[in-house]
Amino acid sequence: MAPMELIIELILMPLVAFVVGMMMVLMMRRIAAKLQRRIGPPFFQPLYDIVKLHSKRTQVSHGLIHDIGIVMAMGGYIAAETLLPVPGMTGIAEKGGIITLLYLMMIPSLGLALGVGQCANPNGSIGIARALTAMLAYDIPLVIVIFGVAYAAGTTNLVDIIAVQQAGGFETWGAVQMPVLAIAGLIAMHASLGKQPFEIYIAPAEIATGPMVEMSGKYLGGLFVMQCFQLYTTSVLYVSLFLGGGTTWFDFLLKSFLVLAIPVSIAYLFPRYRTEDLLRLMWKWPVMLGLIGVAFVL
Amino acid sequence: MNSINKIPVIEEKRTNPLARVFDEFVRFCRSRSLFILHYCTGCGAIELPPAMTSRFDMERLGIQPMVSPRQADILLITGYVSIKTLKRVILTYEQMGSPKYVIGICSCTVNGGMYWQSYATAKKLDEYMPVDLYIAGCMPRPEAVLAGLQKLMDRIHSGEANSWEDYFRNYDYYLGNQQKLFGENWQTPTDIITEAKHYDLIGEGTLGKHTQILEQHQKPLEALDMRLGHDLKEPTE
Amino acid sequence: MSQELTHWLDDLLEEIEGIKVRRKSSRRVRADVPADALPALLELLQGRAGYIHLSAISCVDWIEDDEFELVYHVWSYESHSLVSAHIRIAREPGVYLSVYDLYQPAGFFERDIHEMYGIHFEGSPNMEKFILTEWDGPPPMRKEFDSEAYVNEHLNWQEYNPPWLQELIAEGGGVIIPPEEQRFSRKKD
Amino acid sequence: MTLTPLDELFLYSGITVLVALLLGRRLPAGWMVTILYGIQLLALMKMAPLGYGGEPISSALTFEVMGQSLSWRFDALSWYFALITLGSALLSSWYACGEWEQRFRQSGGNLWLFHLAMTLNVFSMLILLASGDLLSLFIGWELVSWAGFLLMAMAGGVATKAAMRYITYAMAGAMAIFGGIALVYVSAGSLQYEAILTAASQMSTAHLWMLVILFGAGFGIKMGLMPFHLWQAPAYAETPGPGSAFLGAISSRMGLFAILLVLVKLFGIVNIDSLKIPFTLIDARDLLAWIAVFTIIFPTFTAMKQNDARQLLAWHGIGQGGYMLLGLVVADAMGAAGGLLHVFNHATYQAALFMAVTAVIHRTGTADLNKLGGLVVRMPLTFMVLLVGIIGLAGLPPMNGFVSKWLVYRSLLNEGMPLLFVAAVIGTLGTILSVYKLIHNIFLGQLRVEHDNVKEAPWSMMIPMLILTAIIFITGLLPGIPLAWVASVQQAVGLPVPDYTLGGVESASGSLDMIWVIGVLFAGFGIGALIFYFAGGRSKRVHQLDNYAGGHFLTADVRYQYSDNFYAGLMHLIGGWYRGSFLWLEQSVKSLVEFLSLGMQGLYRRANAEFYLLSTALFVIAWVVI
Repeated sequence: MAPMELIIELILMPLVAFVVGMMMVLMMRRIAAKLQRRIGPPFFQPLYDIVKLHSKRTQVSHGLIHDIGIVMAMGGYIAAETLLPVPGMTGIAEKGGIITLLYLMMIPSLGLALGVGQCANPNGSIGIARALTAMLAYDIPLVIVIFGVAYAAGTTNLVDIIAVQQAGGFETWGAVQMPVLAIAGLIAMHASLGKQPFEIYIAPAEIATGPMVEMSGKYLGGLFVMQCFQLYTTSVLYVSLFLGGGTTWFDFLLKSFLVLAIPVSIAYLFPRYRTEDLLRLMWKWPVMLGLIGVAFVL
Repeated sequence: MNSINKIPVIEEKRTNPLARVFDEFVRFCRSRSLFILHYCTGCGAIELPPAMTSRFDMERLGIQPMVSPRQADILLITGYVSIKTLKRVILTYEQMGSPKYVIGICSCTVNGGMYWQSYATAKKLDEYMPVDLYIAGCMPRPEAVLAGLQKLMDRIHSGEANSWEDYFRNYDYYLGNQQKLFGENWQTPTDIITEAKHYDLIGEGTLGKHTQILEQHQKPLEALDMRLGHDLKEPTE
Repeated sequence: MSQELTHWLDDLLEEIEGIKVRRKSSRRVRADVPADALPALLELLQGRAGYIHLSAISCVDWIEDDEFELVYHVWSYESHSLVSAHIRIAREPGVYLSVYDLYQPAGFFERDIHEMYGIHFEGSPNMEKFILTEWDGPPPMRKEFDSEAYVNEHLNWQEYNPPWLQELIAEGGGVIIPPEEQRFSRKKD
Repeated sequence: MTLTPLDELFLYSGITVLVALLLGRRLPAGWMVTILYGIQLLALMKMAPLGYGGEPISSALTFEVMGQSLSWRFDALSWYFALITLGSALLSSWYACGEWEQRFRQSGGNLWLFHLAMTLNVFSMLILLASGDLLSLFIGWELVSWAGFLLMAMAGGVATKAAMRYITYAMAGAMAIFGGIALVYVSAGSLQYEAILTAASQMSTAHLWMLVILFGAGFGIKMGLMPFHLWQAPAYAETPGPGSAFLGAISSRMGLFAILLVLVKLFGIVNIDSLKIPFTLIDARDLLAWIAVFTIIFPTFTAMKQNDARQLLAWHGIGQGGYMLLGLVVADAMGAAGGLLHVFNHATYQAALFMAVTAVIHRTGTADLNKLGGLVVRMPLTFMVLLVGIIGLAGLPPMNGFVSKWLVYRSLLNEGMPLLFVAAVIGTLGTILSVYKLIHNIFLGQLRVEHDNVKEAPWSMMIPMLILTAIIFITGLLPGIPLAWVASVQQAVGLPVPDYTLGGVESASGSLDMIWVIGVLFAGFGIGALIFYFAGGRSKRVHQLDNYAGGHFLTADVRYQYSDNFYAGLMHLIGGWYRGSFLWLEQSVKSLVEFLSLGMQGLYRRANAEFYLLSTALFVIAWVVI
C-alpha cells in the first residue's frame, strides 16, 4: 500500500467513525423518543451539543491529569478506529488484530478513569469503580465470543475474519454459522454500551452521572465525542465479527445501524440493574451461551 | 424594575465575515442545545415532568435535563427560595460553566409569591444572581414553561442573553446583597474574582467595597498546582 | 380492657399533686400540671404506665397571659393511648428543665423550641441552631416578632404587574383581592 | 587456569559480597555495591553473544563429589535470567543509595545486613542460574532460599514471622526437590543433564509422574504456585523497600527457571503431555496449565481486596507468575515466547511499582490505601512511574506487559483452549480493577491536608525509577529487543521459536506490530489534544474544594474521597467467595504438625522446641508430599 494512501485512510477512518457515530447517537435518541411517544431531537442535535459544549466560555479543570484524561479518552478511540476495517479501507488492521483492538479500546476508559480520579469527587470515583466492575462483567462473555470467532476463522486478523465471512455470501456469515455465539455477543455488546438496564455507572439520580460529574464545557464535549466513537466501534465490531462486515458502504452502514438499534430499542424499556445483579446476569446467560457456542466451534 | 433591562447588551460582532458566520453558527448551536439543571426548591418542579415527557417533549427543542451544575446551561429555579436554600443556589450557579442562564419559575422567585411576608424566604432572586427570565404563575403550566424556554432560545440566538457576564462584571453588587443576607463571613468555595480575571471578564463593578470584605477573610482558594516540590521549604519536624 | 387500663391510669395520676385530668376521648388524656410537677409526672408515665415514647413537645405563646405553654405528648404502645401533659411557664426569663434524661428524643424538640421561641432548657445536651442556621434575628415564632416588619426592613420586594395582567384585569378577569379583605396590608402608608 | 567470562562474573559477584560484608557499615557502601553490580552487569555483557544464540560458556570451576562432578556453565537461559537479576539488583541498589539509606538507618534499620543480604541473594542466584547439573542446581537452590530468608527476615517483627513461614515452605520444597533428585539418580544413574535427557524418554509413566509432582511442587513453592502461594505476599511486602522491589522482580522467577530447566528442558514437554490422569480427560500438562490459571486468578482477586499498597503488589506478583507458567506450558512458539518475555517485562514493571510505592512511603510514611490520596500534584513523577507500571501490569498497550500477554493469549487461541484463555483474561480484568484502585487511592482524589507539603521523591530514588519506566516503554514499543533474547532461550531449551520482528511478531494467523499500534495510538492522542486544546475555550484550574457536592459547601476538614471498599458492588456478589480455604488448609497442616511435634517433644524432652517443631514440620510435609 502506498504510504500516501495509508495516511489518507488513517485520517479518514476516524473521521467517518465520528460522523457515523453522531448519526448513531441521533438514532439512539430518536428511538428512545419514539418508544416514549415523543418527537425526539432534530437531525443535527448531536452536532449542536458538541459545538455548544466546545464553545463554552468558562469551564473548570481539576489539574493536568483531568485534561490528559479527556485527551486519552478521545485519542484512544481515534487510534482504535484505524484498527477497525471498513469497506475499502483497512488502515492498520493487519498490524494489530482483534485482541489488540480489544485492549486498545480499554485505553479511553483508562484515560477517563484517570481524569475522573483527579476531579476528587467521590461520585466520579464510584462511577469509575462501577464502570470497571461492569467491564469485568461484560468482557468475560465478550472475550469468549471473540475467542470463538477467532478460532473458527483461524486468525485474529479482522480483515481475514471479514473475508472468511464474505467468501460464501449469506451462509458464511458468523451469525449464521455461529448463532449461539452471536446471541451471546449481542448481550455482551449491549452491556458494553452502558445503556439501560446496564447503566450502573451513569446512574443520574444516584451518583450524579458518575464519571461525568465534574465535566463541564469541552471536557463533557470530549466525552460526547467519545460516545459517538463508542457506539460506532461497538456496532461495527459486531458487524465485522458476525454479519460479514460490509462489501459496500450502503450495506455496511445499514447493518451497523440495525445492529445498534436492537440493544437501544431494548434499553429504553427497562430500569436499571444493581451492580451485583448485572454481574450475575452477565456471568450466567451470555457466558453460558458463549461457552456452548465455543463448544460447537471447537 | 425588570432586572434584565439594567444589563447592557455588549455587542461583539467581528468584522471578518467568516468569523461572523462562525459566531452566528455557534450562537445557533448554543440556542439549540440547552442542558437544564432543575433546582427543585418548591412546588413548580411538578410542572417539569409533563414538559419533558411525551405531551410537550422538551427534547425536540434540544433541551435535556442534566444532573450536576458543571454540565448544565440553564439553572431552573422552580419555587420559593428560602435563605438557607439560596446559599446552595448561589454555589450551584457559580459552579456552572458560562454561558449560563437562570430561569425563575413561579411567582415565588419573582417576589416571594405567597411567602411574601415570610422571614425565611428570599424575595427577589435577581438581587443575588442575574436572572434571564421569570416565568410567573402559581404554578405556570408546561406551555408557559416551554414558551419561556423558547423565548430564552431566541434571546440566546440573537446574543441578548448574556446576563451571566453581568455576574462577573457586577460581582460587587451581587456579593453585597448576598452579604446583607448571609453576613460578612459569606464565602463560597468558588472564586469569582480570580475567575473573572482569568477569563478577562473584569468590569467596573467586579471589585468594590463588598469584595474587599470578602478578600479580607477569604481562605486561599488557589488550585493545587503540580510541582516537583524541590523548591519547597523543609517541613518542620 | 381499655376501660380497666384507663381507670388504673386515673388512679396512678392521682399521685401527682395539683393535677387536673381531662379525658378527651377513649385514647386521649389531657393532664394539666404545675410546671415543677412535670418531671415527676413523666417519670411516673414512663416508668409505671408504659408511656415510653415522647412523640413531640409543642409550645404555644400566650402573650396576653405572659406565659408559654409547653405540651409533652407521650404515647404508650401497650394501651395505645396518648397523654398530653400541659404546663405553663413564665415568658420571662423563659427557662425550663430538660427532660432529656427521661426521653432522649427530647433533645431535638427542645433545641427546636429554643430556636423558635427562645426558651432555654436547662440540661439539654445541645442548644445550638437547629434548622435556622442562617438566622440571627429574634426567635421568629414568638408573638411579638413581626415577620412582615422584618421582611420590610431586611428584604426588597418587587411588584409584579405586567401589561398582560393589567389587560386581563381591565377585561374583568383575574382574581383581585380588595385591600379590606387582605389580612395584612403590606403598604401601611 | 584461565578465567572464563563466567568465572569473572562469579569473581565480581563474590567481591561484591565481600565488600558488603567488610565495608557494609560505612555509609558509601551502597554506592560501592551499586558500582560493583554495574561491573557484574558489564561482565555479563561480555557473554552477550549467549543472548543471540551463542555457545554455552562453562566455568573453570569443577568439583568431584561422591563420584558426581559438579560444574557450572551459562547458556542462553541462564544469561537471560542473570540479566534480569543483575539489572534489578543494580537499580534496586541504586535506589537504596542516598536518601532512602539515610532514612533507613535513622529509623533503626541495619544497613549492613541489608546490603549483605542483597549481595548474597544476587550471588546465590547467579550460582543457581549457572548450575550445570542437578546437584549444583540443588546447592544453588538452597543458597537462594536462605539468602532470600535473610532479606525477608531482616525487618523483624511481622517480617520475621512471614520469613519463617517462607522458610518452612522452602524447606518442604527443598525436601521434595531432594527426593526428586534422588529418584532421578536412581533411574538415570547420573545427575548430569545429558544423562537425564536420554533417560527421560525411557522412564516409566509412574516414575515420570513422581518426578513431575516432586519437582513441580518443589519449584512451584518458590514461584508461589497454588496452593503454595500463601507465604509470598506477606514475605515480600514486609521486606524493606528496595529489597521488595528486587525480590518482587526476580526472586520467585528462580522457581520458573528451575521448572523450565528440569520439566521443560530435561523431561520435555512432550513427555509430560503423555502423562494422563486416569478417568479424567486431562493430563499432567493440563494440570500444570490449570494450576497456572488458578495462580493467575485467585491471587489477583485477593490483591483487589488489599488495603496496603505493598501487599497489593506482592499478591499481583504471584498472579503474574501464572501467566509465565501458562505460556510455557502451552509451549508453542508464541506461548513460550510470551511466558519468557513476561519474566523480563514483569521484572521491569514490578520493580518500578515497588519503587514508586516505596517512594510514597518514604515521603508520607504510609502505604495504607485509605490514608493517601491526591498525591499526583505533589509527586507527579512518581505518579508517572506508577502509571506506566500499572499499565504494564494490567497488560494494556502501549507498555511491555501487553506484548507478553498478547503472545500468551494468541497461543491459547491458536491451540484452541477457550477456558484457559477466558481465565487468563479474567485475571487481566481483575488486575485492571485492582491497579486502578492502587493509583486512585494513592495519587488521585482529594489531597489530604497533612500531605500538602509532601515533596517529590529525591533524585537518587527517581533516576532508577525513570530508567525502569523508559525500559518498560521502549520494550513495549520495540518488543523485538527482548524477543531476540527470548528466542535464543527457546532454542536453548528446545522450544519452537516464533517469527519475531523488531515491532512484534509475524504470523499468518494475525500478527502484532507494536510500532504501528503505538504510533497510531500517540497520533490519536495528538489529534485528541489538538481538538481538546484548540477547539474548546479556556479552562481554569480550580481548587479541589470547588467541587460538586449537591450544593454542599466543602471544607478542608471534610474527607471527600472514595477509597474504602472500592468495588462495593462487585464485593456484594463475590465477597462471600473469599473463604480463606487455603489459609484453612495451611492451618490444618500446621495443627497436625504441631500435634505430632508435641508428641515428639514428649518423647525427647528437649528444651529447644521451636527447632524441633520446624524440622519435624519439614519432614512431615516432605513425607506427605513424597
